[in-house]
Amino acid sequence: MSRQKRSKNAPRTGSLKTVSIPIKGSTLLDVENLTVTFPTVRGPVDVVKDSSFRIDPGKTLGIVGESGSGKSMTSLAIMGLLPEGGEASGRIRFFGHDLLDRSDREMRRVRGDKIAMIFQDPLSSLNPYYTVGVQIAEAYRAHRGGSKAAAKKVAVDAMRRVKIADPEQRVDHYPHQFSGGMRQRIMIAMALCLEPDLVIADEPTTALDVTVQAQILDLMKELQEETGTGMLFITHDLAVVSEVADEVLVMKGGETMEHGTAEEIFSNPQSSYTTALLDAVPRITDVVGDIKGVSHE
Amino acid sequence: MSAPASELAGGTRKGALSTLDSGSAPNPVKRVVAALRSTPSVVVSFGWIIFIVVLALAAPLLEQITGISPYAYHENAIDPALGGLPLGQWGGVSAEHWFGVEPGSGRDIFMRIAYGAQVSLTIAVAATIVTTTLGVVFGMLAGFFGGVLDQLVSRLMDFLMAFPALIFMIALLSALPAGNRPLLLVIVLSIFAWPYTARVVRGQTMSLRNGEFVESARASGASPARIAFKEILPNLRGTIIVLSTLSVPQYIGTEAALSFLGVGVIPPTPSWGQMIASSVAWYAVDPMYFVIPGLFLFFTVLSFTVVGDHLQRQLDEGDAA
Amino acid sequence: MSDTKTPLLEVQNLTKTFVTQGSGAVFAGKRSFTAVDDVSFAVQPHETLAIVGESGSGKSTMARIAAKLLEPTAGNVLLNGTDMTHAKAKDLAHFRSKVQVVFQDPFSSLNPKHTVERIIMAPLDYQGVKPPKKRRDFVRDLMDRVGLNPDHSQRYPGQFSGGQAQRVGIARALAVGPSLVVCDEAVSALDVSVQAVVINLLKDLQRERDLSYIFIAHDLAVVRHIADTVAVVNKGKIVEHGDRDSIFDAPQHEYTRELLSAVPQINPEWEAARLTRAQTAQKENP
Amino acid sequence: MLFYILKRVAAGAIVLFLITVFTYTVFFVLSPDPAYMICGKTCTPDRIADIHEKLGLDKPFWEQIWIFISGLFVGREYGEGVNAVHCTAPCLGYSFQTSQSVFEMIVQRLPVSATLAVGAAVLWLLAGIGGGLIGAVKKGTWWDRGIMVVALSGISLPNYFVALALQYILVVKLKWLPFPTAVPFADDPLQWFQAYIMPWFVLAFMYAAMYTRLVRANVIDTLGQGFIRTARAKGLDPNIVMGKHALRPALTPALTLFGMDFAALLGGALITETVFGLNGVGKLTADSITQNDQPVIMAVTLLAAALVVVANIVVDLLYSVLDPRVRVKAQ
Repeated sequence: MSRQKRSKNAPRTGSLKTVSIPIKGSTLLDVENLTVTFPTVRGPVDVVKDSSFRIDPGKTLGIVGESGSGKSMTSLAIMGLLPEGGEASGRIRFFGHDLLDRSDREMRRVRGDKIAMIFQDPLSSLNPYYTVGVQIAEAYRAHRGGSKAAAKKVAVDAMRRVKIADPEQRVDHYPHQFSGGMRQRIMIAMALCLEPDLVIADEPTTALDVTVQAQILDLMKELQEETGTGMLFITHDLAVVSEVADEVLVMKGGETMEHGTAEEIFSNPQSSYTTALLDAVPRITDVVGDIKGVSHE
Repeated sequence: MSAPASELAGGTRKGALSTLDSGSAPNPVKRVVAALRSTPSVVVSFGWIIFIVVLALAAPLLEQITGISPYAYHENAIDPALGGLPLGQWGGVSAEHWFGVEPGSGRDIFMRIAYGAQVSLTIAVAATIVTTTLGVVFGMLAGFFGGVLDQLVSRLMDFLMAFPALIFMIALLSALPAGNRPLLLVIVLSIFAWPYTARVVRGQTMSLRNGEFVESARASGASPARIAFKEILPNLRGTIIVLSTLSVPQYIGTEAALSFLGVGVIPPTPSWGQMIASSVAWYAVDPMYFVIPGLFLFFTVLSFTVVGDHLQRQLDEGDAA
Repeated sequence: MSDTKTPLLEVQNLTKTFVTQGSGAVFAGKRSFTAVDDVSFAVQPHETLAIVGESGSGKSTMARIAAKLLEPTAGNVLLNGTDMTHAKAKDLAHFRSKVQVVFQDPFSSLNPKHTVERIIMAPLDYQGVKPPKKRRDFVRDLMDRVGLNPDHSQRYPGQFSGGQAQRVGIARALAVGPSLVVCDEAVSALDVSVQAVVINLLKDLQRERDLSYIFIAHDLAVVRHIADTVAVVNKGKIVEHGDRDSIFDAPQHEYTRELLSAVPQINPEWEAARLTRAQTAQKENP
Repeated sequence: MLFYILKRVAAGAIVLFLITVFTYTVFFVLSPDPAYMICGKTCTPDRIADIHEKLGLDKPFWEQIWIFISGLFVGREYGEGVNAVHCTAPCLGYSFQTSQSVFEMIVQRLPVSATLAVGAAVLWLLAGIGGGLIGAVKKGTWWDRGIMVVALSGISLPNYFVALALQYILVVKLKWLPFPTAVPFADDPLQWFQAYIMPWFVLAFMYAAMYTRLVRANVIDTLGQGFIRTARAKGLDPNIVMGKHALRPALTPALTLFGMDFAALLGGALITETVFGLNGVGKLTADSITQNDQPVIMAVTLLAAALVVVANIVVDLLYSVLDPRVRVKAQ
């Protein structure tokens, strides 16, 4: 956790509460010229270069790219959770407030409460030593306070919302007692129990079987419709993006290759990289012959 | 089909970040050596180890040159009126006796340190060779073949590790006839220490055995013996080097402790631990007598540990060491 | 010998039961679970059989038994009609020269301490076969064929990207000139663009070298691109087995239908629009 | 769960039995005849035979083992008639050199070893966990480096050398402490404390060094885990992330080590007790070795092994309580 840009002594004035009060006419999330830099022995390297996008309430932006494209670093930069040494510059405006100016203390108020995150591997993302109930409830207690019993009730309700059968019993179970799909439901319950304004989902279905993936995607769409949450959906799978996203951003090697509505990207791609990626996706519908490879130079 | 060179992004194995800081030196051994050479503490430690090895090897030569035997009593260097305390400052440090002399007997401490180094290093290195060999053989057998063999070896290891090793070593050494003490020390140390090497080797072998490259060697038609020696053993190399480097200081320390307790190397053969033991009676009046062997012991154990620690770190960082 | 009626490789009534040991040591209880339950399938020469299923369906266990990396609890493995189930020594060596394997993770399936040349030569070395020409040239030719720079033969696996490493794995499988290659999730770990290239490579090699494949995968779309016949497995059993188009276009079994409907798809309307545009563009600028 | 415990106890009993046989073989069969030690310089073959009979050494090997083991539960007689010596259960043997039951000798000295072990354990746990945590949290800073250098010294310095140096500096040179003479706590608390403080420190320094390195490595490892990132993403306070999510997974594995180390110390800190003249089980062991009092050596070895075996079982049970993943398997 070392965002040098976010100084520990950042001014407190108008801090904590104002983050949650939208500035008039502002968007949910407005990222401008985001650049993420890591120091290496060969000098600093930009893993995200000059990336700009916005997300409106109830809408989903899909960021799609192959490994090393910088898509995950974009999401961690928004959360202020870049790995050691990582530094973000540019503007990340959340309801008009620049998150990059916030102190770590202020960011903690935002994380979990206003912006929640779902990770790829639900097993390693859950602490094996605590029951899932405790882990769902602790975010609630950290932000809203209240008794343990009340928080547990929140956890049970959240588990019911993500359609885990018998939540009163299951709330006291440990992560390893759940299947992969169920664990991801728990992660979603955890992310949604505070009704955040924005959910960042980083490859949330990659580790899952295809039938379970379909269930989880349906669940996420359903919950988003209910709550009107904005969503940043990160994936390598173009077909998944086509199913969930309103807008799509294609990344490669830290750079934005293309950005537009899902329909624009899929029906009329402008960048040759996007076209090549689309050509490379194997399809189950019909076989037109060889799928095309993508050249990487 | 795209051009084959298209994927030539370098070693994009762990994503963009690791590509950038791994200089992907052609030879992993060179990379480790280069990293170690740029670490001052390792260089100093290595220097000390070389110094001690040279001291041990050169001990007979030094004896000839100076004409001072480690066993010779120098009554002119001690003061009988004071119960045999060394004459002069700092425990009798002089041009003739560089580290002073032993109180009571007047034996030259420097020569005893040099010969003591010989004893300590011989025992520690011999025990390391024996435990590493036993540990690798048993660990690989148990980890590679599993089943009944693994059960047998594992139970034997559990049994030996449940022993209160130090107490038992002391008891055993005190019970056994004197005979060749250094040899006995090596045997006793090895009996109780090999399971620690074997346990690590076994664990690594088990995880390597489940690796797909072992399965692909089987699919290629390799016999179990070839898989063990050609596929698995090269991957254990780093671990074995680290384990043996870290064994040496442990055995030096244990030998010294046993000698300190009077069940190790038997006088008059010098040993650092034994020198400290005989200094107990004099520590209040002649502190140099325990400080010198104590520091030699400390620096030697420390140096081996520092080198071992850094080798371990290099092994953890680079996948190919 | 290779009569068209005799399948290249056939497995009959395979069952594999694993015994899982309890945690304790002395009087540990044992439990068993059946990973493969009475499964039969056959691969014809020059044909690709895909075995598709979700995690835990037993598909990898089937592949390993078919490649004789695992002994079945019951059932037989036949190569060209000869029972190889309990083949030892010479017969097993013959089997290994005919059946090779490409694994899922290109890195863990290549020994990190060996050079690419040593890895590619390993099957020949282990089987005591001399290459048809000079060692170095043989490796260079193979590397060139799978799309690797032959000058990199002295490099270590860690110095390659995932797609390149998988090509090394393919070159190794081809070294002994096999008739059948078992591909166990061979493209699953790769990025989509690299995956496409490797699939095409596999198809080209099949045409050139008269290869058969047993292609294990969880990705139905990939299977559609490479398979001739498809076996859908669930909980250790084959639930549906048939030629590719009938499985994809007219699935009979409930589970197959569920699996197919779960596969995410790019919006077909957008897709159609894009293809039309691409075609027009091609006509305009030939 | 009960079945699991019984299973572990049975396995432990088997290990102890094997250790008994092994130890007995070494001490009464392979090593020099203990009878010579007992009867001293003026010995006649008759007297030797007499002692052999008394010790039961004339009996077949397995019968000797049986007598020894049954002695643990019902006691045993050495010799017959008027000269017979009775050793009440649990009989670990009888020291003819001191004319005392070995069990009594050990029981008398156990409080000293326990005091030493408990005090040192408190110190080393505080220092080890604290040092390891600071090192991990401030990784790469001068704090971290300083702590690691001290820890490295701690594992490299022989504890008898530290003991001598400490006594020389604090007692001889600075005269801050009197020469340590152990007394019961009730007699003189200050003197009691002054006698134990240095041995506590010497032992704790060595162990704290090992624990610092272990805890630091474990904490750093845990902080890299996915669930720590999740905890941060929830907006939890860093202290909660550390104290609740990182510490438990990082420290639970260290429990095994602690159990073993503590048990081993209860069985006597040989070197520390000898150097500081503390009359504990360790000193008893050292003295019996010097005097070649074999029944005592054998008994303390067995005691130490038993403590390790018991600690092993206790640690495993505790582990199954503390780690939910193990808990479910054990049930």
